[in-house]
Amino acid sequence: MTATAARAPATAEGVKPWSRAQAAARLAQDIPEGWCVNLGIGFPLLVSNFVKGREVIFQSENGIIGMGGLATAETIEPWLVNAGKQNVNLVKGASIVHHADSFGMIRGGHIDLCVLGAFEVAADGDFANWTTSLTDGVPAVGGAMDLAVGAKRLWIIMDHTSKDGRPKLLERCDLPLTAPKAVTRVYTNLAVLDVGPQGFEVLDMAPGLTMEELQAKTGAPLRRKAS
Amino acid sequence: MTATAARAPATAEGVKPWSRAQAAARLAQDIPEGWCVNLGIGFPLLVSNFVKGREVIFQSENGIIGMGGLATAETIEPWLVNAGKQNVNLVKGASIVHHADSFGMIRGGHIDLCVLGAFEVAADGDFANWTTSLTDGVPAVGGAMDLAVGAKRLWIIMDHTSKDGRPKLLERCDLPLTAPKAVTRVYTNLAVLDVGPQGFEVLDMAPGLTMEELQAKTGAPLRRKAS
Amino acid sequence: MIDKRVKSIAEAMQGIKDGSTVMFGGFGAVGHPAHLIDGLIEQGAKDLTLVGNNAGSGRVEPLVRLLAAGRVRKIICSFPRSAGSVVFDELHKAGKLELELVPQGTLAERIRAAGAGIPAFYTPTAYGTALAEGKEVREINGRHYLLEHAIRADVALVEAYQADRWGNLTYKLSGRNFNPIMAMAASLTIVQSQHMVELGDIGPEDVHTPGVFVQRVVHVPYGGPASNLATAG
Amino acid sequence: MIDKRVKSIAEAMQGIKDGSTVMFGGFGAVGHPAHLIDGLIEQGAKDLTLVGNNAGSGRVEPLVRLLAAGRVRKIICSFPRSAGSVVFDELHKAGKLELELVPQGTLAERIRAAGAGIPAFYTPTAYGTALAEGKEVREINGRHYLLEHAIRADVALVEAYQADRWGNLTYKLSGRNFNPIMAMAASLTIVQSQHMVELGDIGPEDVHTPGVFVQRVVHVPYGGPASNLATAG
Repeated sequence: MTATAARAPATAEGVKPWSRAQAAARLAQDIPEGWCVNLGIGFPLLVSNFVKGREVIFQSENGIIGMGGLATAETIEPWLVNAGKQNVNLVKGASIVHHADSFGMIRGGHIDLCVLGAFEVAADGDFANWTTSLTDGVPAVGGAMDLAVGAKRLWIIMDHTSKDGRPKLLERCDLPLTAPKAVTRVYTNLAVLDVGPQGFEVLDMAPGLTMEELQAKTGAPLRRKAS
Repeated sequence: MTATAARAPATAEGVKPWSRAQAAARLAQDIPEGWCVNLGIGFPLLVSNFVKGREVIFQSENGIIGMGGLATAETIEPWLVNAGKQNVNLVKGASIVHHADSFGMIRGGHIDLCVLGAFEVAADGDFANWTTSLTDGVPAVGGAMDLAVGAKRLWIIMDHTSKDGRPKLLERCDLPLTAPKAVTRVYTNLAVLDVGPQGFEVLDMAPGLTMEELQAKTGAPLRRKAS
Repeated sequence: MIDKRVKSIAEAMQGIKDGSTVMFGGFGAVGHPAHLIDGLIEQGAKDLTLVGNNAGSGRVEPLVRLLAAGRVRKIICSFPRSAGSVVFDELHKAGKLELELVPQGTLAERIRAAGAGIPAFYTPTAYGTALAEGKEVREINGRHYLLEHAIRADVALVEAYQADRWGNLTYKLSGRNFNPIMAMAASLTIVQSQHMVELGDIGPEDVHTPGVFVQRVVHVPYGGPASNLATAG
Repeated sequence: MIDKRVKSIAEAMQGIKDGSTVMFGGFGAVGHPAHLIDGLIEQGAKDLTLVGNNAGSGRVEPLVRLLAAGRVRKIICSFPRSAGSVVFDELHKAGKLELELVPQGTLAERIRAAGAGIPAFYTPTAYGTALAEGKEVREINGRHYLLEHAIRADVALVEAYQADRWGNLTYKLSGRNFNPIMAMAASLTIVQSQHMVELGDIGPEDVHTPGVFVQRVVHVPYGGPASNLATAG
């Protein structure tokens, strides 16, 4: 946990959920030097702030290998954007490929880790992150389905529950799947969990949280990861 | 027919078969400026000598687009060889791609013309050029099958008969096919023939040759091309 | 002499027929041939099928104006809905614009396949999801895959950074994106290029798209895509 | 710090197991990692399946010596027989070396497919020929195609012109050939490079193989392939 990841305020029960930055920093701890990592738009992108000092190669599905941080007025290059269409910098050693080569790299298993957000994650690794409805409005899918099946590991980073307090970790997903049996680990504001052969296994919890409290906020049985 | 294409000696009957160079020059006449052309090893490669003054782009299946002539001691570049592994030059405007991209270009229909040699060509466009036997010794296939199905046009350049005088233009091929129904035109030392819906159509003949004489050296019915 | 340069966008767009399938490059604004799409609006072809990653945003950009003008029957893309994709949303809801939603990697591979003479291929992407509906499933070595078909186009609209008279192209940085594969997948590839260079100025190892794939090039030195310094997640 | 450079060919070849599938780049001598194949002879792995365009010629070059040493069970290639392929011919005739003969474009596409996560695809090449025997035929839009499967490898041996410590590579001219696609298709990609350069010396638009595909790089400044000025047809 780095100094730049500000703590979230403690809850009434004395539990101190991790902030988004803290969760991202917690995830970043688990990325070894040398991995090639694709970060989804939004929450996942925060992870890139917490790998300083290690060489981790960030891939962007629009054909960048070796993405740096967001561009500033001084470093801006109009022809260089990330998957969220924000202007970014390159690091030394970066390279550019076209879209078919970029997704060849993704689908071909050459990305060590993909980190995405999700609406729901199921105990068997199913997850849903691309649409909340197939009938109401027009969904967009982007590269999520390719990343989900192609990366060597798929980790999800998200809030543990929805804004109205419902669990997002479930026995089965209700929403349309992005990919079946794809998620290997989940980082939330409350816990770090592996998707094991028997379901969710708790690796780590936010300070002050008990297994019972975590279970109450989770829609599938939890067990501690055997260490 | 250019001055550099030396005439072959006249035969006893007063027929003057075209030399290999003349046949190549005759073929080259029919290549318009701007075409991208792949020439097979050997006889077909001679064609490149007879397009001077026109911009014709020669592709080599090992990833060269814009091949020039054979290298000399002065121009030699060890990392630049054609499909026959001979050192070659590049022309201005040349580009290099890898093997999958090169054959993507070939199979995808982006080569205007491929010129290959053949053992046999049939009246329906079938042809055989890769092996004389599937059981005796080890065949090599190279890129011929890809070129045959991928190029927009496949022209064959070859002697009209085998060394022992047997026709190479046949009703059906006896040898293992390189591709079915692929050849659109044939250039020999005796004639230029289209492969039409009803079989071989004679476009041009060597000086002094009659249709009867040509038919006698051909294993399938000939007709004159309607002009 | 091979010379694929044309003098104007109007000349570049000549002959595009009603009912054509038209690909356009770009990932957002970067590498997007906006001036050619403007030219397509002028040119008048209708009943079009578009193929690209996005469906535009706002109401001003050429892609959106082409949609709003009712000239597009169908769009094949991965990310039609984004902040500001109001025109797409309206047309689609009104049943006036058909959508074929394709995962981004499958979209890229289907385009590449068309250019490379591969009519169909199997991919793991979207197996077990709603986007697999109606698609053939095949098990290969214990894993499930969908059969996906090549997407060919009549016309590809491409933005390049440099072009020469043979149509050899380079792209700048992430402006490369879909452009090289679309250039391969169309019968008529039309390029707007920031810079025109002499034949031979692009080194043989530096050409990103060989001119063999290109039919027309028009010089459009517009200066580059708008920047987006927003830091919002 | 990411550093894929290794100090010696012996170190580069460590861990290659008996029974491995090994790809080797090159079209003839150009772009062919002859020194790594020499290293493979030293290293000792046997019962190998080789994947490459040619099967070598003469009796001296490392590829031929690897075959002659009885270390190869099978070779998958497009052009095994050429002037001087005496060792291949002898072994194959004696039933000591299995051959899978693959058209060159299909070979390239099958390798590329493995690297790109495509398990199988359809191609028009070889339909209606003896090489279609046993392969699934499918008619798509009135044309016939064969189903072809990806070829993955345990090890790819690659020759590059420049490499940096991340494993970013460039190839020189037609030395590119099979090398970039093989680098993508193997679990362990080992590179012999003419030149070692500093990280950042290869511009981002000029990298031919991103380092992500590469595991080990060894500096082999051997000076380049032998020339062939022969003008014979």
